[in-house]
Amino acid sequence: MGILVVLLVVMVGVMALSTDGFLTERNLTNLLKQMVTTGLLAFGMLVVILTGGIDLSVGSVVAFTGIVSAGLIADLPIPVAMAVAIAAGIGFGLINGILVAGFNLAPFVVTLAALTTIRGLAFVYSEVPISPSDPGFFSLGTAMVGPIPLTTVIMFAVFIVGGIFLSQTPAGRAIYAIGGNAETVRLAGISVRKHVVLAYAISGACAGLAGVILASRVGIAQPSVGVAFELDAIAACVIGGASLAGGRGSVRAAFGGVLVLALINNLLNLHGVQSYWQQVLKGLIIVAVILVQRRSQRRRT
Amino acid sequence: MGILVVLLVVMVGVMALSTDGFLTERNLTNLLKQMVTTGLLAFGMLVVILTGGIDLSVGSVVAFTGIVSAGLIADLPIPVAMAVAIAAGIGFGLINGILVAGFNLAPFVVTLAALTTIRGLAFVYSEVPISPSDPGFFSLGTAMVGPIPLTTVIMFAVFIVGGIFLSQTPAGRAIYAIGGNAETVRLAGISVRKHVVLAYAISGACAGLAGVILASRVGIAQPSVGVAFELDAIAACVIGGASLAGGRGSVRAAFGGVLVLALINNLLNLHGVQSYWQQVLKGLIIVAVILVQRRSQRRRT
Amino acid sequence: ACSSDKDGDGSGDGKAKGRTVGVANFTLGGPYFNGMDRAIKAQAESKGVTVISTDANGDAAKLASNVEDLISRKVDAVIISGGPLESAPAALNSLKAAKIPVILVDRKFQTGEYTSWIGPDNQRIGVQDGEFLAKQLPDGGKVAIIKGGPADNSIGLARTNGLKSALGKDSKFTLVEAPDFGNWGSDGGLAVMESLLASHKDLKAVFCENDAMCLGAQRAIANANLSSQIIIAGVDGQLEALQEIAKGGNYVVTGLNSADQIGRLGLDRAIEVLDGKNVEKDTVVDSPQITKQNAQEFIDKSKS
Amino acid sequence: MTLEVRAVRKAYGSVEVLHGVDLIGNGGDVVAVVGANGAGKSTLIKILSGAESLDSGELWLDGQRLALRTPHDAQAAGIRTVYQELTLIPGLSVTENLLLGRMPRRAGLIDWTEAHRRARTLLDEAGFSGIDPATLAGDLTVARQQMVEIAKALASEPRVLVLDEPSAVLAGRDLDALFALIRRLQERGVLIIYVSHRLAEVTELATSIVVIRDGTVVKTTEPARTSENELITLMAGRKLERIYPDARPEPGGELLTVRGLSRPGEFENVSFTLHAGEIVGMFGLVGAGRSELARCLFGDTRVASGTVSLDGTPVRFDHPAAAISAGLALVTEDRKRTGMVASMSVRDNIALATLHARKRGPLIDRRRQKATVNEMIAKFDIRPDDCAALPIATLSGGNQQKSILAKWLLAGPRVLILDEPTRGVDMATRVDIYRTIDALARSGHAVLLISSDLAEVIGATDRVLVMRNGQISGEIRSDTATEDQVLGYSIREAA
Ligand SMILES: Nc1ncnc2c1ncn2[C@@H]1O[C@H](COP(=O)(O)OP(=O)(O)OP(=O)(O)O)[C@@H](O)[C@H]1O
Ligand SMILES: Nc1ncnc2c1ncn2[C@@H]1O[C@H](COP(=O)(O)OP(=O)(O)OP(=O)(O)O)[C@@H](O)[C@H]1O
Ligand SMILES: [Mg+2]
Ligand SMILES: [Mg+2]
Repeated sequence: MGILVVLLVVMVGVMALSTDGFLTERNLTNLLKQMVTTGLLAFGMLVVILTGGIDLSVGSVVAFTGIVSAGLIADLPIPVAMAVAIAAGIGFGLINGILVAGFNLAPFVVTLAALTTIRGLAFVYSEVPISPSDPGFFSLGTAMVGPIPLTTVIMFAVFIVGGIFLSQTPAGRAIYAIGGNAETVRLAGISVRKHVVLAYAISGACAGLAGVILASRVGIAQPSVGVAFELDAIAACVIGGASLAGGRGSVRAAFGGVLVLALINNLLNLHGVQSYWQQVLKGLIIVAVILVQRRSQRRRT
Repeated sequence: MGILVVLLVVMVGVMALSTDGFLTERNLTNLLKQMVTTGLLAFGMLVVILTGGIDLSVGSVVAFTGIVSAGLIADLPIPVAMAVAIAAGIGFGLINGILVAGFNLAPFVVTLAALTTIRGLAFVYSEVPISPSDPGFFSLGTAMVGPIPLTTVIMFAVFIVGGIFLSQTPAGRAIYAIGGNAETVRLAGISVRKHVVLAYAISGACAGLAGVILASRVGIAQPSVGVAFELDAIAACVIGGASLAGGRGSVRAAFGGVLVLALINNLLNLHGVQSYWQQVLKGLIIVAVILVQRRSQRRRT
Repeated sequence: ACSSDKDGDGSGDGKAKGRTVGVANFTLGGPYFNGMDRAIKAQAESKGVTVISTDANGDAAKLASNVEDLISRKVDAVIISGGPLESAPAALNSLKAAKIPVILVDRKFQTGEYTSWIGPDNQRIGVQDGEFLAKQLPDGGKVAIIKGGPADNSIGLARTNGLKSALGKDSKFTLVEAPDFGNWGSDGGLAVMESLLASHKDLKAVFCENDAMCLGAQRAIANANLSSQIIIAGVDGQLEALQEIAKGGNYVVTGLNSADQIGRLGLDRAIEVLDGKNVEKDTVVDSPQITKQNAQEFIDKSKS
Repeated sequence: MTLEVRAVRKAYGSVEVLHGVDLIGNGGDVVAVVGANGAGKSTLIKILSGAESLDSGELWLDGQRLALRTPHDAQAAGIRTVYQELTLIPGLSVTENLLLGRMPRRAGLIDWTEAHRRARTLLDEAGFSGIDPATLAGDLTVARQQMVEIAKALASEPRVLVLDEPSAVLAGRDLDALFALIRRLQERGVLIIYVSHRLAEVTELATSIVVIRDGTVVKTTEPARTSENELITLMAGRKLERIYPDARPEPGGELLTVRGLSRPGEFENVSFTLHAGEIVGMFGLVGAGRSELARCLFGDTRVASGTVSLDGTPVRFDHPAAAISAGLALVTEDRKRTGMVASMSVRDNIALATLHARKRGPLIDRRRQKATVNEMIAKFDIRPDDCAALPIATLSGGNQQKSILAKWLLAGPRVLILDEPTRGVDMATRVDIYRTIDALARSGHAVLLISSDLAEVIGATDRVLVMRNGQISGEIRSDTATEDQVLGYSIREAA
């Protein structure tokens, strides 16, 4: 954790010194807005990763819930339409969780299959983008709370409440414990199944929320959105030190990972690096970040 | 393993009865051709998965080696150009392996970074597709050995030689053992580092070969090809019963997984299922397959 | 499954019935290509032709194998909607070997033999947009370009090059290419525009390689309260874009690249070929400029 | 309070491992269950704890028939179990491990202050005050983890406490603390079911002894009416003439010489010599630094200062492979983590250190490998005797240990370092292991036997080295040594 803070400070320093665009209000607001999707997905992903699982389906859930929320407002009040869409996200999470925990299937394949199926369903719901005419639909994505976008506030709220949930509630501790040793948890009379299902449902809820927010922010919902979103979410968790084997990882550090990714993108953009060189550099920077982190971890033990 | 054979037989039966197109020579040839890329990638992936790792970069390596091989034939003889491209694939694998085993970094993030970087490099090498004018470039992808495409023969050769490597050589056994318990292997005097690097190099080699074959078969090399190929390769391994925790999985079963995926695609295509519904059904069928497999495993133990 | 015994609306040619046409889509992951696929199907239904449509999910090899699957299913003709593909030699070779006519829609391949092509002139649309922007901005200024990507997407390249050829020679204009791609979607257009606005506050206009990205960019501009300063030019004629243009806001122009029209013409062309008619090899479909003046007309047309 | 087990049967797949076991105990009793490796002790315990279901038979507690479908049922009935394998969650604090599923809450959230206080109380009551409840369980030594396991079982105030080989990783003061705890629980009227291979402690603690052989109770007796020898005979199903081999001839020349070896924080200035044909024991309390010394000798950790020579030539091993090719072998103390590959077959495990030994061209000569492995399985009497293709994880602990020994013997070492090789191993098997290392010594090998079992460390060796706080604190000839002497060196304050 400590090293991540150092890294972030260094990155911010580099950016502030090397570009004049970085410390402008507009750029900082962008930064805050642009990390919302990855941030929400990363929190849900972290919960699943803590149980020793993985959720590859989040990108498809973003697409599905986005397009459904935009579609439903033709018939339903906006908040209800959005709630239904998020509920659909939770529903997908529940199915993932039941397949993983109830039927003991590998999370990677279950959620890979879900990725495919849910993407298909998004297109089945609407082949074409849906652009709601009611401007109320956009307010979630564009409202500001003082200088900070509402969506960013929501993301912070999810991280704070989520952090408390994971560290201070019995269910949260059970999720950590399951990733450490599921058998022991079972023997302690705690239902492993229930908590694993809960973890996937949380991931589904986060993805659903992210989907609704994204559609509202962009102002148009597309069934093709969200491809490969899961990779950034997973990367954020792992940069934040989470172990894909489960049981290790923290909300604060995962948020650090989200920030690192957002800063890398921002840095490359502000420097006007060409798109494919951006890709080359992004990969190299990620490796550098986890190398530095690993070094510092080793020194500590 | 047994249940996979049953499943395959059932699938083939269903297809033969439900469509008239399935048992035609052309369709069977298609099937043989279509599984080559996933097959090659799945073998390399299996080797990495056996060590407890994962290689997300294979799709990008396919793109890079394809475009490099097509680009180099302007200056080099075709076989040399192809060999250089495959060597590049091995090189990427070596770097992945060294970062994972030498620096003890999480395979998921290392190869995710590699996915991004290598994709970028493919575009750096050539922004535009390269369509070689020398028809010799296409012969690898289009030649037939009797009724069987040459590329299919190559894939089978990789599976057979690879199967012998994994089951009958000290290095192959070491790779299995490392996935089971790397610490024990190290204390048995076997270099874990060397064998993990070898595993990623093999995956890189397979991806390189797949990239060259694909460019030659399609007749044009694109830097944007191969997105999400890693998912099918991983799915094939897991459908074949490999454990992503390492140490468990077989070449024969992974090949079964490749066949299952190819048959699903073929089935949906021959039945003329609508594209989005294909995605929906593909995901559902994959879940059904692993459910059946899991059931039968449980019954056995 | 859509062929029926009852006579069509009269336009149905007796011989067309019972025919099967395969459609090989490179991707259906975007509204444009989607619309193309739907147009072909709709036209086929009205002509009593069966359509088998496949989706390669953006994978050139899968396109080749889908074409092979179509040949296995004994289709009479194949329509290829190649998306950004430069060429598909393997698919074209198998079709040639199977003696099946190939109609290309939207995308003209650089190499390989095809029977007929129907599509837009992407460079021309870019030029049109550029010329319109030049007229709107007599004092010149900074114009941003949002590309779809990836870098090998030559449809986008043609459009951007068209725009550049129209504006680039005029020293009043400074062109700013966004460093990262909008991936042809509204979400990408939004994010790219946000980044652009952070470093270029003085933009006068933005051109996107398609309307979907423009719609996202428009929202970013609105969020930044710059709607009165920055005008927007797109390509495609996506319904939502037409509606924005009709409103008379800062979305000022697009060039129609009608998936519907091209798709329908593509199917008709396939039937003509199968009927043994002599057809034009390459057909460029007009890309009328759509501005506030004529937007409603196109909206009505697309809704009918 | 009375617990009764009546005619319990249990099969894994088609193999029945319990053939109708009976057991009875009252509050305040310590019922010891003894038996050879694989006899079915752990299986019986898993049934009592609800972790495995029984195929037929009945469980009765206080005149009530128990239907234990889950561990939860057993806990609800007041039966708590400490398993043979450690089950703590490494990433959680001791407090959370102790109170897992029962963390105190305030307004829905966990009340950490109260939780730590409760954990502290639990540890104090159990007599394990030295453990800080806030540390992560994974940071504790195995011995302390075991103590936490026991304290955890006590947290729910069980009526029946089942302990599966709790003493295997404990020694010295920790063991004393455990015994004291058991006596206190006894006074409180708790029924204790105690599984152990250490017959000395069984006769000291137990009120009754149940001997299981091959899934059947062969005798139920009391300490006063039996002897260790009789128990061993009952367990093995045959009479073991002598446990320890005869004295060996005078050893030969120096084979392994260690001079002034140090690794700061682990061990300091360690010097000793192993001669050809000699078995040297090494005793010490948990944490004395023996395992660390063994790993260092084996090239797994770097030497900070000092020298090691083999046959008079100085050697420096940078990794285990170098040590192995020089003729060293190390059987580690932690079977599960460093001894075996659980996902692989017995055969693959036994062949692991000698993959390159039997080849035809680049390929492994599988026929010869198979034959060699089968030879070892027969030689070590690894059960079941057709286990070569079975996953090693399905073998009982003792048979796993024998497989690991077989692996190293195949490598043909000249110096064999054994770290707690008989932990969790039954007496008959121990005798086999003693015989095997005796035979090795007689053929000119040197053996370093690290053990926390006082009787064995004296009985099976020629000399005993004692370690305390990372230093060699004494050396005694085995034929004259007494247990008190050895123990004395291991705990005496530095002069
Ligand atoms: N899950 C399982 N599947 C198959 N066989 C098993 C399983 N668990 C135990 N066995 C077998 O049941 C028998 C009894 O094992 P158990 O663990 O009860 O022995 P034990 O008396 O505790 O031995 P030890 O002293 O070595 O701990 C052994 O032969 C073992 O191989
Ligand atoms: N902090 C720790 N984290 C993880 N494992 C530990 C830790 N401390 C000790 N261990 C392991 O626990 C086991 C027993 O601990 P320890 O070394 O203290 O006792 P020992 O090995 O029995 O004593 P000796 O050093 O005299 O052999 C060893 O395998 C050791 O590696
Ligand atoms: Mg046992
Ligand atoms: Mg030790």
